[in-house]
Amino acid sequence: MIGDGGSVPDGEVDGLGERELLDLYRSLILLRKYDERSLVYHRQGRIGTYAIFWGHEAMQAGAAHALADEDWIFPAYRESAIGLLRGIPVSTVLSWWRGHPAGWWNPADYNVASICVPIGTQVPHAAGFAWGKKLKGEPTVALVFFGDGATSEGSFHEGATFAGVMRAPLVLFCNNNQWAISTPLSAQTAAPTLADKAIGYGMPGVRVDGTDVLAVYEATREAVERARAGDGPTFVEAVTYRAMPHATADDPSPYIDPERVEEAKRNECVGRYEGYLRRLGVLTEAQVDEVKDWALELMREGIQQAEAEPEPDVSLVFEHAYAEPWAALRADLAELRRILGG
Amino acid sequence: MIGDGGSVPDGEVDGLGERELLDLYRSLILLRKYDERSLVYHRQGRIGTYAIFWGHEAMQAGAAHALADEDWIFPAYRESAIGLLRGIPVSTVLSWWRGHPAGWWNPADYNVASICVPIGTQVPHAAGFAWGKKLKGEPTVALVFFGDGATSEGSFHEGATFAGVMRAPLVLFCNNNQWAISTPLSAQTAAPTLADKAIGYGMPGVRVDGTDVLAVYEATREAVERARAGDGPTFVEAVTYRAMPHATADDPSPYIDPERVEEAKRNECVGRYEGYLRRLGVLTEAQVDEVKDWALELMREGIQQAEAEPEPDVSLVFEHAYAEPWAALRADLAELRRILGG
Amino acid sequence: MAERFLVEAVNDALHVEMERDETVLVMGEDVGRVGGVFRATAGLRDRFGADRCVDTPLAEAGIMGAAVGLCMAGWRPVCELQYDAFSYPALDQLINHVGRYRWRTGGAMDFPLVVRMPYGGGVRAPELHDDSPETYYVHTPGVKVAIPATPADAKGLLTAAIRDPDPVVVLEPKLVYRTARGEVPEGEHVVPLGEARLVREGDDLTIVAYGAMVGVAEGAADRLADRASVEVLDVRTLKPLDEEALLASAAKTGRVVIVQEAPRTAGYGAELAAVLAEKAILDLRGPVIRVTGYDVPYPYWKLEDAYMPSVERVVDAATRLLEF
Amino acid sequence: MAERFLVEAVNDALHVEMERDETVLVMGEDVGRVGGVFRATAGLRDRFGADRCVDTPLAEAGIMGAAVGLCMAGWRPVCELQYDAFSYPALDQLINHVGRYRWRTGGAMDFPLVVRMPYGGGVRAPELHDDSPETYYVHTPGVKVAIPATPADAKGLLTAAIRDPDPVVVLEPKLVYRTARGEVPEGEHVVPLGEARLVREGDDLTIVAYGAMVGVAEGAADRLADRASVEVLDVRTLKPLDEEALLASAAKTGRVVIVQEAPRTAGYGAELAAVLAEKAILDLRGPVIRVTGYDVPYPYWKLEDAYMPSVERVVDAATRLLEF
Ligand SMILES: Cc1ncc(C[n+]2csc(CCOP(=O)(O)OP(=O)(O)O)c2C)c(N)n1
Ligand SMILES: Cc1ncc(C[n+]2csc(CCOP(=O)(O)OP(=O)(O)O)c2C)c(N)n1
Ligand SMILES: [Mg+2]
Ligand SMILES: [Mg+2]
Repeated sequence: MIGDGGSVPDGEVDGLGERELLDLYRSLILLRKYDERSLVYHRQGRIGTYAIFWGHEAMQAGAAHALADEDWIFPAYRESAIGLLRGIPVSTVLSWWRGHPAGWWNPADYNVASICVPIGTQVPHAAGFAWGKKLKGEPTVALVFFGDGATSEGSFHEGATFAGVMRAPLVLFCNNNQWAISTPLSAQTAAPTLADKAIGYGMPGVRVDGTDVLAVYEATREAVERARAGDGPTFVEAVTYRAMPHATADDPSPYIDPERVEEAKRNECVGRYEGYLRRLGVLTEAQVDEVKDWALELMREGIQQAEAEPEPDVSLVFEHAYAEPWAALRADLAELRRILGG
Repeated sequence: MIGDGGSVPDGEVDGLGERELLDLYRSLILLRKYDERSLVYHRQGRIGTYAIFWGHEAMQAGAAHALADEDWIFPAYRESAIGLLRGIPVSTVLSWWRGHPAGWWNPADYNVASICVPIGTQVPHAAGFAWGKKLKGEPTVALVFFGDGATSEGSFHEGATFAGVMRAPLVLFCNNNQWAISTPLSAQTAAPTLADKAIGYGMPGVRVDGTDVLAVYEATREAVERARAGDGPTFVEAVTYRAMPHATADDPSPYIDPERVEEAKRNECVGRYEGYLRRLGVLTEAQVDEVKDWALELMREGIQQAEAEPEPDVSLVFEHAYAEPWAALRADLAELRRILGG
Repeated sequence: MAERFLVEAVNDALHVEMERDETVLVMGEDVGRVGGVFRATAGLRDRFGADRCVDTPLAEAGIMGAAVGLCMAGWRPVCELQYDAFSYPALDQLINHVGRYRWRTGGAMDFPLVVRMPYGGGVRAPELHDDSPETYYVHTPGVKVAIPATPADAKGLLTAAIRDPDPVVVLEPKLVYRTARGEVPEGEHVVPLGEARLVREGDDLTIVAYGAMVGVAEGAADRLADRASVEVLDVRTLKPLDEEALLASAAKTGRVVIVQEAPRTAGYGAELAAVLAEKAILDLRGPVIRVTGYDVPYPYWKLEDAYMPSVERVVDAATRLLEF
Repeated sequence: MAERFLVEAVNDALHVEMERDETVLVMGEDVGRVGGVFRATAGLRDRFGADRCVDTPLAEAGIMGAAVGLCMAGWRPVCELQYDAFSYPALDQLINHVGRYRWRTGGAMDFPLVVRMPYGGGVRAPELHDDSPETYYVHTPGVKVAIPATPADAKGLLTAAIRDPDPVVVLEPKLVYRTARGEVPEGEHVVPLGEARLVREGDDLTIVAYGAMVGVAEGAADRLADRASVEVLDVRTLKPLDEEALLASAAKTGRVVIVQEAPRTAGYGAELAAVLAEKAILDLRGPVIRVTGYDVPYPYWKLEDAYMPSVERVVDAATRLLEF
């Protein structure tokens, strides 16, 4: 879809006019800046452990842009910042990584579920949600993100099975970055491709270049249309290569292939798309600067806001676990306050 | 493979001479008599709840005969009596259904694992076992039985994934009787066939008529050869239609299709094979009687032995949970003896 | 009021609540076409349709996980897990999501889901149809746990569970599904979560129990009647526990025997004993004795009567305590 | 003897035992190429090959289930589960098979598998990297449970676990992986399962703890030193429990505070309190007080210090007990 400026020609995507193409660009840049700044904030001790998604922006933005506003996104930790594309404040996501309750959000405010930390367990949530919306006669579609490693989990399997049987309006979007921490895809599954798993759930499986945001967008849009038309779920496998450590705590040197990493960096998705837009003549130098400045400014404000959050009150340890904390929980809080106060 | 005595001609199977064909017949009859008598024993209150396998004998015997003696079988409850084909006494299996510890056996004595009651959880056991044998350089193959319903379980998925990745010498044998208690296959999965799931684990998937013992035998033998040659696991889907209740406690009338049941009964596997052998001229009326009498005699002896088992001693509540029961467990036993004695 | 068996009371509650609230949806293995292996959901599919009484694939983590998503889509799912020991594949979803999702949304979203399952031993069944898994549930933050002992409570607690904004696990003592019989109020009937039931009053000793063990406790109380006045307390809601009722009874009798089917170590009886050891220490006139299942696998059924707490074992414990 | 961090002692035990017994096989997510996310298995793949230090697919039930099969094929698998809260998908296999398979074979087959995992809070990690799941394990028949608090015990208990014929779950307090440092015997070193460790002797009050809470107990004992002589008991093996050591200490001091990170209800502290309420009732001079995590989801890490039992909370409990 996106060419190489040489022998491979650029393609076009139906329904993506200049405005949409630039919106997509803004999303990519926002995610990229979020990620790059987060790494810096982590090094500065301003956020905790952080799961880097550098190089995954095309999968995230491409998929998210293929959805309607009323559609729901079920992210894994790798898509921690996907909510930015739905209006979740930067400070909220940064707070999440700062271990602060200001990182909580109401999924219904943004149609973005909470970040799922265990691998694959969000797949049945998304399947149940999509099925539930269908039962209510609403046209909502859900999209769930997960990694290549997640496809080995029983939760993935059971969720996909449910989605297939219920013909749930769901897009199962697999970020195949070819690593689960240090475990390569070849040690993860013997399947020829991950998309080949789709038939086992009675759904179409499509494979797409995860560094090509337009290809991702188009494949996802087709899946969304199919879902909305009542034709059930689709498995989308987007392929890339993880060019960064799994997370800030990871040192990939014992396992990674440095040449593949270099290649992946050369071929990274934001640069590819920028080249495409330039060739198309819809992106000027001034626009590039404007968008990057805008994103950086959002980050600056976001981290300031996050850091300005007051220390959370201990009552938040107890609140929200249950709709109404009962006597023993209230007594625990009172005792804790007494001890901390004294 | 087995014809219909009319327009569909009978086939032959390489390596199955007259002796082997008759051995297979004995196994079928033994299983059939075990099942029929068990139903009677249940009605007489001599065994407890019982999972009927009438009509599944071809899948069980066909698969078991394709194995070498050193190969292991991992049965589900539907294959509770598979051990009979490996020398487990009838009384042992009856004791299992009588809730008596004499139903315990040492898997290593027969290369038959314990009966697995939870759905699908034996699949990773078998995968780990086969992989473990391969790691030791032994030529052992394992075969694991499970139902159509089991393919929806996360355990099945994770076990199959392991088998694929480890290239474990394993046959995943699916008894697709098209029902999981009252749930039809169409509500179990949207996959076109269960064999289609195989590609998701990077293994061949084959589909075979589960009422044709020769077809089952041949498909399994090929899978076993592949496994033994180091070419990894195979998924075998054997298709039949459950013609009996799920178990003695089940009344299928609210959900079953009586016409399909009648068809399945007309087409049942033991009769089909008997017809084949007769047409082939290797089975005489006298042999039929001899084999059936032999099987019935084994059952008579078996139930007598099982009923002759003394009531188990209460110490068996505590023994075998751990290699060495510790003080608290010994004290519990002593107290229990005191109370029961008094 | 009609006389009903316990399992019929469950069925009744489901009918009434599904009628009352069209967002209540029943799902599980074999709950639809056949009405559940114990017939707890019989008639629901005919009455409310296959979309509100759903036969699911054979996948417990899928059931529990889908239920989380259904809540987010505005449903109140009531999940049947077919048997105690077959609920374990769903523990991961229960612990990491069901119990945590409200908290994770800062209290913004309700997860009013119910998990119900037949549990417990004594039914002459093959392996793994007899577990008493309440500890796994009761230890898990974010869920509540109820266990009825009578038909009326089976209806009332399940109704409360369905209406509760939080996830509730209801364990139904299958041993007494069709032996416990009693008056059950018609129509809507709520037994609030968090209130114990004083089964009978007494002065000398309290037997605390729940589920099928309440009957054993009553049997023991009868057996002891000529020697001691025995109070029987049915905990009924394990979480939140009605501490007041427990402590009041301990204060009155000073002697407590706790009965639980589950293996002893870190069972719910331990929690009850720990509460007493912390909050009733001056009231206790003797040890708090637990009569429990043993720390071994639930046995083959020929031996299950020896494994399960019996009237004899409870009487023995009570006698030791009375003579302490 | 060398000084080692706790996680290094784990690594040492694995090296020594794999050297000693070629049927010992380490498996888990990321244990091979990268030596485990905490480096507990570092060096094993290089030393013993990829067949004995196996990077598995991302499938915890698969790991636990395959380990059962590996035992049947003659191996002694040591499974690493990457984090406490990611062990839950394996609970089904653990409860229904790992804990029951020996029994199911009438004692004919051993299942000498080990499950080890980092557990516990206080590490400033994202959600679900902080659970203390010991209750789920300790309540499960057929498995044993050990939790070391020191490097030497980390080595010795893991060694005992590997050599044990039964399944053993070893929970390693990740909070002190690289802060607990101490002398660790070279070569083979066994700390038998079932023996508590008397950390320090005292006469007035006992603090019972395990894992990272032993350090908190010691901190509290220090803080109380001018007011009371405090004994600290490290349970070390939760199952089987060293009842003797517990009861001896309670008999001596008459006052017991129990510290546990996990949520309170039906936590392991409840078991300890219940044992005391049953077997030490005449020794107790006051309530048995539990200082525990709360019955709520483990919080965001900005709040975790408030959630985790602290020296202050233990001192407060001890003070109340001393003044009782
Ligand atoms: C159930 C579970 N097991 C283990 C982990 C620890 N873990 C965190 S990320 C990860 C690898 C996930 O790989 P993949 O699914 O490919 O996603 P990616 O990180 O590559 O986006 C693992 C094993 C977890 N979070 N949840
Ligand atoms: C984990 C688990 N869930 C539920 C059950 C209850 N159950 C027993 S048999 C059965 C249906 C199994 O169907 P299938 O796998 O097709 O095997 P079949 O009985 O047809 O041979 C169910 C749901 C169980 N044994 N284990
Ligand atoms: Mg990945
Ligand atoms: Mg079936």
